[in-house]
Amino acid sequence: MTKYIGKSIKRVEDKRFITGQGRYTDDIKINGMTHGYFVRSPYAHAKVKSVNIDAASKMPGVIKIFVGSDIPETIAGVPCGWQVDFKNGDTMKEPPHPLLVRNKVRHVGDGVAFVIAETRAQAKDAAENVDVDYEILDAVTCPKKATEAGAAQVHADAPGNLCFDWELGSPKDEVAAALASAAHVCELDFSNQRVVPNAIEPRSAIGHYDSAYDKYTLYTSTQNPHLIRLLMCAFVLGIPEHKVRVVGPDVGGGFGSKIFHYAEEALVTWSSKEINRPIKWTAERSESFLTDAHGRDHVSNAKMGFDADGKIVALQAYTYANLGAYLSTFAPAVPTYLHGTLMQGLYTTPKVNVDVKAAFTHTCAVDAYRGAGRPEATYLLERLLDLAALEMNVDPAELRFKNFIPPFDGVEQEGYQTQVALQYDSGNYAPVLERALEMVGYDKFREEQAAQSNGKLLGIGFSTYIEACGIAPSAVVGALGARAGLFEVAQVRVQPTGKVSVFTGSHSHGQGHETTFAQIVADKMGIPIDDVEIIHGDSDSVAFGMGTYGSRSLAVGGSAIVNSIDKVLEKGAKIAAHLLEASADDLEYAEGKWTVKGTDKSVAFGDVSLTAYVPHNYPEGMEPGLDFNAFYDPANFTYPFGAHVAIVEIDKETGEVKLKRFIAVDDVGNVINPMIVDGQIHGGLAQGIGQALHEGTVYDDTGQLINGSYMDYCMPRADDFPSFEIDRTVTPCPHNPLGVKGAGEAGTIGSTPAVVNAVIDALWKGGFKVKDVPMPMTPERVWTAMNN
Amino acid sequence: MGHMIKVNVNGKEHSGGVEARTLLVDYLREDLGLTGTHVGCDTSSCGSCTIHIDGKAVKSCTMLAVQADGCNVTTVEGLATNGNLHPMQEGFKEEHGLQCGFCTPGMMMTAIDFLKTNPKPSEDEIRHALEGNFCRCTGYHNIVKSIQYAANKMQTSV
Amino acid sequence: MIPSSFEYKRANSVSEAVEMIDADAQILSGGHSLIPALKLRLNNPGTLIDISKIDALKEISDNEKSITIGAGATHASIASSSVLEKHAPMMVQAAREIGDIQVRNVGTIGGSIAHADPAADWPAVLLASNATVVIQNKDGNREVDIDQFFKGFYETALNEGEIITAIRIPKTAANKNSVYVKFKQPASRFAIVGCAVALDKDGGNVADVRIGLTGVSESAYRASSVEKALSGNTLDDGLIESAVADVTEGNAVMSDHYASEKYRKHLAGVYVKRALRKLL
Amino acid sequence: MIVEGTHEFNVSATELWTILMDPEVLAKITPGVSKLELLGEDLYKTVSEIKIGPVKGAFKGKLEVIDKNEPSSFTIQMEQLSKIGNAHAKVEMNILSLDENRSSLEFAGKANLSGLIARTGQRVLSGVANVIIKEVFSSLEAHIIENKIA
Repeated sequence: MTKYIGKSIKRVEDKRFITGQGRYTDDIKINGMTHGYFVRSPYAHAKVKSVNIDAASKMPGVIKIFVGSDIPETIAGVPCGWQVDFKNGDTMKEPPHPLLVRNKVRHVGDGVAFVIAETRAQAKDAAENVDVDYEILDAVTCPKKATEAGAAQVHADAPGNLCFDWELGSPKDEVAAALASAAHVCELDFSNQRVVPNAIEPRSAIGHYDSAYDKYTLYTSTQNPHLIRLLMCAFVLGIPEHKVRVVGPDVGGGFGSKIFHYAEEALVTWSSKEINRPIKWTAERSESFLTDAHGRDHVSNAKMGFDADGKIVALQAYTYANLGAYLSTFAPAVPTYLHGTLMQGLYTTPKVNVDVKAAFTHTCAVDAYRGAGRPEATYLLERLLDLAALEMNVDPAELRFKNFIPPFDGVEQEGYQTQVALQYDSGNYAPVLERALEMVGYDKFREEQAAQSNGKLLGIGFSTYIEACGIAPSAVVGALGARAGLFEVAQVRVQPTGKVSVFTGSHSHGQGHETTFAQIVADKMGIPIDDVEIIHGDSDSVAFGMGTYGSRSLAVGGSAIVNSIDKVLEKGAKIAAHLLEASADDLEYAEGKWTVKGTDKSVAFGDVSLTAYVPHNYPEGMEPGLDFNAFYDPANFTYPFGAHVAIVEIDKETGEVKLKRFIAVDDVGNVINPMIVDGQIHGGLAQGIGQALHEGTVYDDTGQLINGSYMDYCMPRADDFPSFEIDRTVTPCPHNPLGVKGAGEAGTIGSTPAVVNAVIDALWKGGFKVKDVPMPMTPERVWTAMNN
Repeated sequence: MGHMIKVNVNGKEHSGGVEARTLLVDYLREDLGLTGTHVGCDTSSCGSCTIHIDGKAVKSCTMLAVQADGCNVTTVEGLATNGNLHPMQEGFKEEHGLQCGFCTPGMMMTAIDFLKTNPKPSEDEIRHALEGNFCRCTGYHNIVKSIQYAANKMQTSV
Repeated sequence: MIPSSFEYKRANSVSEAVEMIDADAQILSGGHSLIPALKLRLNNPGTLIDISKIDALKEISDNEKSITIGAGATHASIASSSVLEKHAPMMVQAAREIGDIQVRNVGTIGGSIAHADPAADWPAVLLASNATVVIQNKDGNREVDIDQFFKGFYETALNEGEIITAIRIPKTAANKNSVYVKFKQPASRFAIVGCAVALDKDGGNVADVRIGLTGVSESAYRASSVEKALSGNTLDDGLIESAVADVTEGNAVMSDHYASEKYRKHLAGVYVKRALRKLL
Repeated sequence: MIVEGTHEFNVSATELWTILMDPEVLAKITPGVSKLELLGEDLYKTVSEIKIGPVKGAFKGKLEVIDKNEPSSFTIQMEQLSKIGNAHAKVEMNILSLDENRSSLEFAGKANLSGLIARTGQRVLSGVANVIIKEVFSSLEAHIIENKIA
């Protein structure tokens, strides 16, 4: 019996946000606080001949200006947290990423000087007067072109701009042979364009060195304060970890971009000791465009072969992945272990090979953005399936049903071993598509489509996806190149009065942990939800944590909480047994009390907790207190899946695409709070659809990001979407105590190809048999496809 | 410093000196400590900084503090009265219209002004009314429902 | 996000404002073109002269032969003006297409046309409406025919030291039968193509037509070739189709990463057609 | 930003060449440039104030005349730096003799923009290019007419 789990409990965190009392980093003020502003490179690639700070230093309010050469040699650059080596075993190229550039800038926005002044305005005024003399060099922005002969070189020690090459799956010759004997081969050349995460709260960081305690505090807009502390202390500044407190207060959205350790965090921390005053830096939006790690940016070629019955016989994928100018924290993992490993999809494809070349370019770093690698893999697979269906003139839904992996629950039946390293935990794929077709009214839609005659083209697109999330097993990720463990930590501290404080390493920045986690605790402990407080985001109060990304909070962080609760209840039972003068084995725990089975003798949770802290009448030899933590490291990733269907209408005269309907049926395992899960799906859909129709960076050939503001980069708005139609099936995860999978990224992963496929379908039905319209599918691009 | 201004913010008179170039949003956040109004962009696009001036929704990043002299300003902090949430605040909570909460104050301020001129809006009208406010978390789906909730609530309470 | 320093002066009347102007001063009306540029420091004037508190500039008045819109009237007040809805519906339609609620609440028509953004909505509508721009300077008032007002890229007939005080829209039969349609740049909300048409029919024939286009070229312009092709002829689908062939004639067509020259030219034709069809 | 254009003038090709090689003329026809200060052979320091629409900025930089091929072609290489962004341009100028009293000037080149103006100005860049081209030709035209009369 659950009172809270499975219910749409309203969020406890909302009150502070709707009353304007949220506390984001830029809202924090510290006595004596100064303000920092960065001088950033206007060029993508240039030698820094000189930096003259004389005039700027004399400006009102200026306290200090740091340039690259002011940073001691003992301070390392920004580290990368993942290592993927070359196929031949050579070590990945990992060029230094200095906190401030000394000799050479490698992307527009590279930090050249850091100006600290009494006010933000003064810092900005002074930064304008720092005079930097550059010698401009040629730049390269496309990952494929970067690897070609004669391309401008980003780093001297990465020849051909190659960071690493990588391959996974069946031997290439076997795949080639299977493709050669296929009845039909569908081939597609395409880009998965670069997008900007654009959390609405710009990044912000406050460094505060307190000489009284010889201790640093960093407030930063991050998804994982402990990870930032670890990276910054151990790999950058070399200051002892126990002397650093990192706080991730309320964070205004992350979507991946706030996972990573950024130079600004280390700089404000280090410089606050240098000037012995706190320093706040908050990015302007145009700075965010230039320096927040971007997402996607793959250039690919893929071939999928089918036999005469429409069964997939092989897949070969080649991808050039853009890493940008420097390696961001998780960058190497994204196009490899989060991308190549998903190439099996939901299908029984017997031969799969994926080949990736990762390249440096003179652009902002690319790293995990909502879905991270999995959207790119899904896009590749699902585009091929719908296109193949058009080419073979078969139904795209039927084609999928024909190729789905049969159901397996991971308990009675074993997990499904793919050709590309992963073993899926549990899956039942046909029902999500069946349900989606039912919601669409598929047969009726096809009739309507055929009858369409108003100058508009109607199209339908499908995407059935699987993803790997709940990012962890430390041993697995370690074997794949992660340089940190990816477990999660929870501490359940029962207060003497029976109220419960839960400390979690899963930072919440919109996901609603303060509610979802409280639901779990309240139900498992049989206490009112108001008696539970979820605490996160402060390395001084939370024992440890790995943070929030890869849809891992509930599956990994939530499971850690469950395990802590188990320990609390186990000890509680012993105390209760003592109080009831019974054996612990004879007790049962329900609704907040221990009862001797078959009797009405019971003791309430609050009495047990009080006894634990006032142990006057107490089991002999037992420690007082009721406070446990647990480190949870799961056995496997979790594998949510789903079916997304888009219906679009194209205006033939202008090429405008209107998204008429969007149907998503997702299976994210068990659901703790349906309202919150739905909200996660909605948000994910909007980002995925945004990529299909609206968003995408435009770099010119000199490396300028020419749509680096909201006046040019098209952020999706409310009127770009219909209301979403969503539903779910439930296939529990067999390997974690909650049976949950993960919902944070599913919407983004599934939606992009569904929309693009719908546009392509509309075009084909209108007589325009194009294979691809590059994303974002702007009106001009669609119009061009019809008028070439 | 600079110009003396007198502004009524959330029913309280404030007076003080501001530099001519100080944006209203910075005055509210830095000088008055009303940090519920946020800054999300530098091109007057995102709407996170939306407040009311004399009852009308305005982007406080696109107005100088000196221009607010003599005006009545309402920020998100002024929406609840005597501890009772405004129906719009209630709507956002009931319908899960927020996730990270950063765009929420601006979103609500715009929506409240919109409902004044259009108390019974259609879904399309609500979506159109939000063209000056970005949300990256919710996909707008539940924001629309939140505003519908508030509209219904405000109708029945009249 | 912080402008460079400047001086700020508030004017209580237009005459006072005119007296305050010098070469390094800029007029601040709604500020929705100016303040974004100040924040990015693309523009750093020495002085801002704030005319936004001059109530006299905000009125919309209904006169016998025309409607006078104060230069300080906000887009929102125009969007909700019943007199404009009746006599020049395209004005109301255009006002509703500008920016967003917050921008419309503050941005003013005078500020917009003084700024003369090549993709702003008002220039197209005012060209189609045959408006008159009323300007004040130290010597008094002068009036400029709208056809002489927009001079080029961000360039108008305003001289240094002058302030727009009002725009007059004549109450013509054509203005009563007018429409504004727009294809937006989805990020900025500016027009890729904005087309305003005011058209009077005598029976089935076009008696009077004025077509203004914005977003297409470096300055808003009248589609004279289309007007000529339509004049005196029977308005039907065939005529519309043939009339728009040279819609960009004589005007350099803009291009950017979102809409190329070729596509923008195509859209201009499509949107003139769409506007005309609404008036069939 | 691509800048290209052609214009005819009522002077001979050699006259046009001479006119264009005069630093004062170069200063006059280069958009925004108020002064050219000689730094070395064919190399000038420029001071300019550019006002285009909402953008107003003081630029400083260099202008160099290279690849001189009298009287038919030369190239202008320019660097303009400012707080709001920089422009680096290379423009080939071709003088074509039409008859003994008439010639045409054709130029084609590219300006690479960087900094804030590159990020925020895209929407109106082709307008800017047109303005610049018009300005060059009209200033040159004006100079020629002025000097003919004089």
